[in-house]
Amino acid sequence: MSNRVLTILIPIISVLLGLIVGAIVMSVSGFNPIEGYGALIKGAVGDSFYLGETIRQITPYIFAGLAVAFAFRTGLFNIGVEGQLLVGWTASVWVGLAFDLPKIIHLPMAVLAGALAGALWAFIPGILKARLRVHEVIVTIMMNYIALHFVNYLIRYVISDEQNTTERVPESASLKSPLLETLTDYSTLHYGIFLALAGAIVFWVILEKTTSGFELRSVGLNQHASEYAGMNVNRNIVLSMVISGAFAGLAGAMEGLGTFGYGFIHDSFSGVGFDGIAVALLGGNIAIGVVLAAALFGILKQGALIMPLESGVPTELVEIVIAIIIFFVASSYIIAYLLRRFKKGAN
Amino acid sequence: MDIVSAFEILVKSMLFASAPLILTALGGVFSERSGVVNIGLEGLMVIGAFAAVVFNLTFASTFGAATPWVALLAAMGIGGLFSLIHAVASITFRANQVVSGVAINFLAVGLGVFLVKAWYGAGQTAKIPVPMYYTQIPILSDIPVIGPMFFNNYLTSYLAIIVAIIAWFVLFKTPFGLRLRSVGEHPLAADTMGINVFKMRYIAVFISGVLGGLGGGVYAQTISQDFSGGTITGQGFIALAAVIFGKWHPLGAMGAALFFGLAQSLAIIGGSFPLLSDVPNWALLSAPYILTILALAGFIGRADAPKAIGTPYIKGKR
Amino acid sequence: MDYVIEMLNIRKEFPGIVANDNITLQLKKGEIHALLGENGAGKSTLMNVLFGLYQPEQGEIKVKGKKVHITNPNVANELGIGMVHQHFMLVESFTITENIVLGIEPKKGLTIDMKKAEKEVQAISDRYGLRVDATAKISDISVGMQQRVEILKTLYRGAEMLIFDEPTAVLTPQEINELTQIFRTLIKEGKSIILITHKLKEIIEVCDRVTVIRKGVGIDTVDVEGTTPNELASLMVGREVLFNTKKTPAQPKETVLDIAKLNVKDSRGVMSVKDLDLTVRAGEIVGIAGVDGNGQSELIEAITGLKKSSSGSIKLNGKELSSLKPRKITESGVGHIPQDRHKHGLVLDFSIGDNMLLQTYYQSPYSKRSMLNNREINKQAKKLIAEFDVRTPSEWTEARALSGGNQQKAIIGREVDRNPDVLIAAQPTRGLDVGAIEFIHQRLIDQRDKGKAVLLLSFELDEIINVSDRIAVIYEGSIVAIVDPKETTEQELGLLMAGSKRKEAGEDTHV
Amino acid sequence: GTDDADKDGGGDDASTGETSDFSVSMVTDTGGVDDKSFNQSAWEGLEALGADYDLEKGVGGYDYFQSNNEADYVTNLKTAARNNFDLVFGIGYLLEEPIKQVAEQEEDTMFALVDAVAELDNIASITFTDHEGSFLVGVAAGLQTKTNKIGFIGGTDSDLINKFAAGFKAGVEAVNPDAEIDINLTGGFSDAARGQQLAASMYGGGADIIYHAAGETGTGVFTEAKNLKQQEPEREIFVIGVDRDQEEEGALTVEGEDYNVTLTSMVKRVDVAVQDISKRAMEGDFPGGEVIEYGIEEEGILVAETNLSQEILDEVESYKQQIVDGEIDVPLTME
Ligand SMILES: Nc1ncnc2c1ncn2[C@@H]1O[C@H](COP(=O)(O)OP(=O)(O)OP(=O)(O)O)[C@@H](O)[C@H]1O
Ligand SMILES: Nc1ncnc2c1ncn2[C@@H]1O[C@H](COP(=O)(O)OP(=O)(O)OP(=O)(O)O)[C@@H](O)[C@H]1O
Ligand SMILES: [Mg+2]
Ligand SMILES: [Mg+2]
Repeated sequence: MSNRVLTILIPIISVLLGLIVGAIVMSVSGFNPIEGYGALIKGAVGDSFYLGETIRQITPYIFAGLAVAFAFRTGLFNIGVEGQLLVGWTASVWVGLAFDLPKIIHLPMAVLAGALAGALWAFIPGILKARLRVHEVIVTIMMNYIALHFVNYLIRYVISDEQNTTERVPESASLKSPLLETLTDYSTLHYGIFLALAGAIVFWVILEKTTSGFELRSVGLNQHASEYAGMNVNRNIVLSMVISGAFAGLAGAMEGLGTFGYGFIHDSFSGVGFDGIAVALLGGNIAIGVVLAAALFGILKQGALIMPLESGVPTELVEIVIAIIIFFVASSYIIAYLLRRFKKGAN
Repeated sequence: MDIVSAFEILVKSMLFASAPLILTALGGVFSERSGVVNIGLEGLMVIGAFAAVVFNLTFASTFGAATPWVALLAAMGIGGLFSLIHAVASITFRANQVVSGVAINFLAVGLGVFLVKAWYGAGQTAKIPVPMYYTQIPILSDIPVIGPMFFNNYLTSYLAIIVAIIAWFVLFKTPFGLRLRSVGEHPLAADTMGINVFKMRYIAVFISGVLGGLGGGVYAQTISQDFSGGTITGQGFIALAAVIFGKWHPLGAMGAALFFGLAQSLAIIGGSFPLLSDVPNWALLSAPYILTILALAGFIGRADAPKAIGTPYIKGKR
Repeated sequence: MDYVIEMLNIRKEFPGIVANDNITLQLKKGEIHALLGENGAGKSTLMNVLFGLYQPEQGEIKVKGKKVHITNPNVANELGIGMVHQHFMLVESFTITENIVLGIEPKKGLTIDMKKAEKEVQAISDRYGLRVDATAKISDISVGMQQRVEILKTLYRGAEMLIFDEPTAVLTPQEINELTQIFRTLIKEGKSIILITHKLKEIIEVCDRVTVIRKGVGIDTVDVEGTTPNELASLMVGREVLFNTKKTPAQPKETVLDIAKLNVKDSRGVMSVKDLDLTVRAGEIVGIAGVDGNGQSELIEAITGLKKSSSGSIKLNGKELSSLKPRKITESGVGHIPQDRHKHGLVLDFSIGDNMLLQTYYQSPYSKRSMLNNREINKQAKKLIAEFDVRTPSEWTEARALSGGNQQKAIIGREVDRNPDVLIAAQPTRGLDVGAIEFIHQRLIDQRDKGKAVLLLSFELDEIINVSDRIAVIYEGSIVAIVDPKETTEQELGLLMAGSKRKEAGEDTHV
Repeated sequence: GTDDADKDGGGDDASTGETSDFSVSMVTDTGGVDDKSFNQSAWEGLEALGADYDLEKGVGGYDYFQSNNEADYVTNLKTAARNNFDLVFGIGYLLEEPIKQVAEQEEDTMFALVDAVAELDNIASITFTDHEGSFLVGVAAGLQTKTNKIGFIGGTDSDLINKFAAGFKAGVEAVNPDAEIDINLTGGFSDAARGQQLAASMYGGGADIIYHAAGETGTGVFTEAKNLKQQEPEREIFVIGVDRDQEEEGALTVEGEDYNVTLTSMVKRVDVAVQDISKRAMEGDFPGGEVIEYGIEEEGILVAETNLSQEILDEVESYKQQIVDGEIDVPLTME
């Protein structure tokens, strides 16, 4: 069958297989899979409120996924999304609080600040890789921890005066949307989702439609040939990390200006950044794929929250189901293989 | 505190904090040397910690003082088995190795906590009845200054260093090691030399599971002494960093892990010295990470990964 | 009549293509049997089947009359079949000995007995006259030596039947001479050889019989006695092929490329281009002849800006290049057909179309205000594909899926179409069949006749002599002689390349 | 309930006497319901309540909502309210903003916030006088120490943790002015290795007692103390536990002898508070909009006896009294 069909079919089948195995796990551990998944569905899309929460949850996943994916497309592995997200979050809130401006200026400024901060945080591993060939994986991992401690310091001693949380950002810098909230029975859904989708489009345009995208992809696939063709490999490495970091920073801004509307001291990482790795790769590092993978993640994670209440299934089980789904999607080769076999057998 | 005892503490806490990282990093070295990326190290540690703690809780009465050691064996076994999931996905099913590794991390935490809840009715186990304790090495520990500094620690700290040396020997002195590395550098060439690429990679990933599990087991029985979702939080990623920092060389990885442990205890001890007392706390807390970056930028520089890393081997493809 | 190997009616399919269709090949004991065919004809595939890397869909294989199932290379090795692959199968970071013993290492206790291994390797290499430095790393040795290592690998495993897949494609004339010597020794030692090559002269020289395949189908097996290159060529291609490409005498004009006192360090920091002077004029082809590793690569990398020169000047139409970045150099009129098409020439995972615009994507009309204009890009790609007859399903096809020959045509098309003042062609026909070679030579000459300068680097002396208007001999990093191809012989060149002075060459003619 | 009768905080449900149709739930912070700390303590409270009033676990009875990360707080609080739990507890200061936000929308639901203050009519704020409890264990430490060196290891630098540190410091100084206190915040609650390294350096520097308020990081402190104890059983080396009675964490046996390095614990009876508020809600006097402080007097804060000698206990007792009588005013912050 044609590759086009396969590329659509495989993820669907992978997800189904993942759910089936998850069901088996549930029943062997004494839970009713029907109830379990019933609860999951309800908790994810059961009514306008849950739907709203799910979409809100998808928003940062899209940006985090885009961040990881963008770096991957240039042959770089950005494990630092977690940290870039935190600094982006903090910067956007800071700008939100520091100024008093009309919304048309203030909001964009705050969002941009988030992107900028994330970009800056990713610039360091980028430049180290480009100039000194230091492996970006190590640096980005280390930068995560530095971000955590640094951001907590900023929030407690610079942005607020020794508080656990900052002030709420004023309406002029907020992504919160009374409209969306009322539509979804007062969920925390905010305008961020539109930015996220726009971000996905920007991602696609940059990579597929612009000359720098051409360079970034080329460098990602063959540095020698790119150098031969007169591209500046080091410049592209830095650029890629910076753009990747900007997406991560935006994920943070969504939390800072939308979901929460303030910044607070973090005891540990949110995990969105690490999930972003899976989202990106499940999405095949392409824009539309990332959006879909993010949706999948958002649905599963959000639906998981009421599984214990509705069906007694502990949330951890959802982690397991997610893991299994990831395995199957990642192993799409074997599924494609089996599908072809099946097809052969059929005719 | 005086300089000598400061140094004593420094070395001591470097050794015990590094041991789990060393062992796990060595696991990473094996897997990546064979061409299989392993960012599932975190998950392997989790499952190892889980296995060791559960075993210790269950069989303390049976094995008495030997319990922690038998528990380590259990952790290694479970870790090994667990890593086979990664092997099947990334070697046989040609899954993207990074994704599969991420999945391992999800699965480990999910499964670990899920089972603990199922078995103990709580998301966190009780303290293990027979933990590991510092041990004074006879004679050696009596040497003035150096003795207490180096020879009064968890036995597992020495185990880690010994395993590192063994790993170096295996990888660089034995036929097995030569074959394993060849598979990571140029699998097709290895294939034409009659080496079973798939088998070698399976073994390598299995070993990484065994060592990752050991690392987790050691952490759980020496440091946390219980298991919960919060027992392993990021150590696996630090170990991954150590693999690269150490240029995929067993002794290098050991050095990197030790360096990190040292940086960490330096930051802590340093805090108790007046000259550093007015450094903001966040900077001290970040010091180990900053030092690592500086070390890399300063004198470690570039590292070349095994050539075939990350690419599944497909017979008949060039 | 005793055959050591019989491949009968072999069929091998790949998704979409029948690579081998009912091919029969029989190898006599003690013979050198050539396997001839165009790029993509199915030679490597057939040999990979014999070596157990691929399993045939049909047909049977007999070794010494016994039917065998060669399920993997181990089986082949045990049957005494050894293969020297087209693309070397060496672990760069290992030593020669490690590469040779890999898989059957001699042990001392738990460890590899390296001393023993090195002795054994040395012994075999002495016996067959395969000079290698057993302890050297692959990454540090010449291509020729790498090939000797490949041969040693098979001999170390006691191979009696050796397969050579395009062994000479990457060798210098000297190395080819050595190799033919080695063939003879091997035959003397009672081995049998299958040799894949595109070089018909070699076949005539060393082979006893030749099997010709075309597009996966076996055409014929003939005795080499009494065949001519032309007959073989037409058998292979299925049409007449004409050699030493027709060309009118050159009308050189003003100097385009002027290199003076150039010094370049190689990757290990050794000065490998020393005070080199060279000029190339408009309307001429200057061929650089030299043994591999005498600074050719560094010279070209310096001209194209891939490497910084330590001192000296490189002027293009009087404009200094040596300080410029690759892009500026390309823009100022330098075209470059790189030595290694897979490393530098192409982004294998890009479509052939994108590869066609690897240096020009950012220029109008292919992009406006840094937005790509895919319509223009594809138009251009289509044009080049047609013009340079690149055999590809479409401009969307990944470059990877094209044969080397077609990959090469794509690169040539790209570089020639930019119509550079000087075109640098480094081993442009390496690994290609006569058809493709003919085509490419013609293109270089066309460029010259358009009044452009062409700098040709090649290890194939007949290519140098046929195509060039002037030959510059490079030795240890400097040009030691400039000769006129019409009044020079391969011997003479060979000697110059080996570093001997010109007049000596005149006196003594045999190597 | 949704009818107007509940507007005053759902009291009517209770006044009708049918307590069994009262339902209550809690939303954990990211620590999770079995963090061996205040989440767990709160849950134990609800379970006890459920037993007393034979409530079913689940909707219509009592249950908890696990928050896997901060973004889940609002969702969980809302979900609880929308499942018509009459009373919803938010555990931990991190839920302050989320609970305000939700309470504004879900006016018909009663909310209770632990460890922080939110001024809304349908939120009861529950605070504990951690500083006073810390003061008392500080007194104990000040009297117990032989080396006059005492350590404090806290988690993330936050109001709450500073409250612990300040109270502890004051307590030590009250009884032992020349004891020096090394206060160190580890920036997190989940790094046992760092905790152990830090403890190693403090004990190595001569400290003989460490008070930890650092969750999982704190377990490293116990580990180090037990190691040292195991090597020199006669050495006096102690840890002061927090939140729950951490006696179990300190237990070890050396050559058959049982020892315990836990000197005492600053016990914070969140379970008591949770049951207390729930009952009041049932009986119709839900303290919406009020701040209810559980302190020593209310038995919301206890000092575990564990390893404390009688005379120290007596001293602690007298200071307890002085605090209750308001003779001592324990500081809330380091300044
Ligand atoms: N691994 C493969 N997968 C799919 N198709 C292949 C593969 N290898 C070869 N082919 C197909 O089989 C045909 C024969 O390939 P083969 O390598 O045998 O050609 P060849 O005669 O060796 O060419 P060359 O002279 O360039 O080496 C090619 O045209 C190609 O389309
Ligand atoms: N993985 C593959 N998939 C499809 N076709 C392939 C693959 N590898 C090689 N081929 C085909 O095999 C044929 C020969 O491949 P090969 O690499 O030998 O080309 P070549 O002309 O010999 O180039 P070179 O020898 O210079 O590398 C080509 O036609 C190529 O299209
Ligand atoms: Mg071939
Ligand atoms: Mg070829």
